[in-house]
Amino acid sequence: MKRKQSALTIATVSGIVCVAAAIFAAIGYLAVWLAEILIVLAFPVFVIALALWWSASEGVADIPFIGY
Amino acid sequence: MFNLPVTNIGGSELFVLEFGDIVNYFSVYTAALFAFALIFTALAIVSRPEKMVDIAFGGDAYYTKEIDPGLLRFQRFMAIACGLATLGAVVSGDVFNFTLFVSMVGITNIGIVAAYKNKHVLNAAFQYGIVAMLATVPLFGGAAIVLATTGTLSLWELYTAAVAVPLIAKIFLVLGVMGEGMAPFYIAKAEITRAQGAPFILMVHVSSLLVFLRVVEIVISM
Amino acid sequence: MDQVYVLGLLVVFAGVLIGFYALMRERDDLHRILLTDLAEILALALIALVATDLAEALILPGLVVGISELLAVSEVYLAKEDLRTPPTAPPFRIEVMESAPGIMALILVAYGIILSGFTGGAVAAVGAIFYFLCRGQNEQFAIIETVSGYAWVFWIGAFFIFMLLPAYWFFAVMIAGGAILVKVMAKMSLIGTMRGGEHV
Amino acid sequence: MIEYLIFALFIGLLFHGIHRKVIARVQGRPGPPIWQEILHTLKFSFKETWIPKTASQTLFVAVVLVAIGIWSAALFILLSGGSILLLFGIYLLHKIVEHGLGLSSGSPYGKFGAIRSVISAASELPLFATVGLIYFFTHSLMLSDIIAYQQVHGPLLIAAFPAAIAMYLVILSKLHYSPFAIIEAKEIVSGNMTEHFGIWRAGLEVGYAIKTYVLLYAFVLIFIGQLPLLAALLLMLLILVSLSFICAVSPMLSPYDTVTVQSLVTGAIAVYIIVLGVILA
Repeated sequence: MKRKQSALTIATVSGIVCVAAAIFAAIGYLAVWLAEILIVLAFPVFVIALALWWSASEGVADIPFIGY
Repeated sequence: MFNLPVTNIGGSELFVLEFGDIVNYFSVYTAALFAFALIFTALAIVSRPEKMVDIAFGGDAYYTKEIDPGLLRFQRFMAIACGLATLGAVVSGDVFNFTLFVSMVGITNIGIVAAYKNKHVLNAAFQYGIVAMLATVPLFGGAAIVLATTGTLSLWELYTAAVAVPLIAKIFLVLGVMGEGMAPFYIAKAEITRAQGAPFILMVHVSSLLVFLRVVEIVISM
Repeated sequence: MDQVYVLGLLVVFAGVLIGFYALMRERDDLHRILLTDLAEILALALIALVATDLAEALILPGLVVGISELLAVSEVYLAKEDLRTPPTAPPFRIEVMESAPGIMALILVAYGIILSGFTGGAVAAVGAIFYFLCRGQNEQFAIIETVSGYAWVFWIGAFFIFMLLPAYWFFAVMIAGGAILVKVMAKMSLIGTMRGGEHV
Repeated sequence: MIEYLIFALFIGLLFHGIHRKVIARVQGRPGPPIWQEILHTLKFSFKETWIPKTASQTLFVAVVLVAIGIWSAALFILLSGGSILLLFGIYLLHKIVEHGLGLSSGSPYGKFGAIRSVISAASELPLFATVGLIYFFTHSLMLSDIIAYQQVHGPLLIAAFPAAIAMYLVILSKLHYSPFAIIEAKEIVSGNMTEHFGIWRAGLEVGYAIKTYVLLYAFVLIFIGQLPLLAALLLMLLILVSLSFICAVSPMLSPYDTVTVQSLVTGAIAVYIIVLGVILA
């Protein structure tokens, strides 16, 4: 449960970094090359953390049927 | 204070790092190479080596190999040294410094591979070492010819159109780097990849690739 | 000058060709190491042909790199051929080696201190080597290493005085001279002992 | 910026799906739906995942991040008209990723894949020849300059035709199911990707999708020039379909044949460069 939480946090933060960098660069607040570097750094983290978040188990797992 | 005369190869110059008369520069290109080298050096520092699994052919048995931790420590040390040499080589603004760093890459590469007690790997490391040693002839020779014909080793001078670097010097430099790092002819290195310690073996390839990329930039710009 | 350079270049290239051809023909690994070392000298010759002060300064790093590569390859060769044998007992026993070392070493070290600097270090080191050669070097390793390390720190410290407080240059010269004396002496007295002993 | 990256990711995955579909149709099979690879990636990302106990854990994960990162960077280089030498560098770094994938797990199959990847290093030589030949014509390696050159002198596809073939070969050798894809051949399970399952495989698929998009787009930019996005996409699709045809009808080469073919092409281009240089000089 804790891992799911931290994966979600990382995914959110890196996702926000990606989107914010893109928006700021589009408005002109941020140099384009800086935004590109930020996205290159944050995007892989975002992809992996997102996947880690939604594949992490939700607390108590099912007990599989193991036969009689 | 300095401005690279050539910006259409590796992008414009970002900033210059001076240590006395040893000047390193970061253009878009060299900064990117520097970042790549930094990433893989950091990986060699922080990651633990893998345990190699072998399968016994003809059956279901598999076993992990026992490896002496002392050798792994040596390998890690060499990999880090190799990373540092690569960092120096990719940003150097001086042909001779570049060749020195490249030959240091060659030495550390031999060291990384030699820390493995396997006849085939040691044999490959030995042959590779001989080639790396021979490669210093064209490497230093190239730098020396550059110095003799142009009177300078500084890349700022050499990149200007007024300074003509003889073709033979360029060929020598490329040959030298190829011999030191084997890039891009790693087929000669296939046997070396058998050695354990993935993060460190990786450094062998990273360093040779990056110095090769750098020499391509230098030779085209000159 | 120009013609000499071209002529020299031709000679070196001929040497390179001969060397590489010999390497291609050679089958014995030990001989190949030796031949590569010979071929590497040609790289130094290429630098030397430039014949300026800068070239002279460039030969030293070239030489260092060449030697360290040679060392690395030789180590690989030793490991490859399983040639590591334990060191044997001292090869000779001479009576004078029991009695003379003390006084000889004292004289040499004292003279070295009077000379000071690099040369003094070398002279003093000969005294120290002579002493350890005769009396064995079992315990002294750690001490020598420590002394050498401190001497190095003093040497570097003296350079900082040069850079930061140039007014005190004479003081710095004295520190640097003394430190390099001790350091060269300490390092040279370790010659020949690297592979022996149990504390290596 | 990020929207373009995600667009490239989905188009790349779609291209992978189309690639499989075309191969299947050429071989007389129905094949999966074209969005199969997108579903595939999602499916992998939902799977339970762990890191093998024998693996070098940091490297095992870091390599996946590097794979996504470098190809995102390559996409931005294309967009900002950067140096194609840097693109070449990233392509070489992809090789390191392949080594890292194979070696980090400690699995013997992964290691075989990594060693094959070392052997097939010759796949970089054609790209190097491409860079050399393009510099010969444009005297610049900045993508913006190359595009500008083509607006004046017409597409490089005609002038530098051998370079185009070389780059075509480069793209071919990195595609799935290609005759040069010896590193993921089925006789060594999945080669260097054998131990990267679940989330890690999803991450790799993401990286590879961007890679396919970048390589195809780079081909269009370098050899044909700047086109409207839709036209460029259509052209990329055409190139991809032609590649799929080759993949569908050719068997996988043996490792040494791969090297031979790639080296021969490089040699041919080197001869072309020398001949051009002699004629013009």
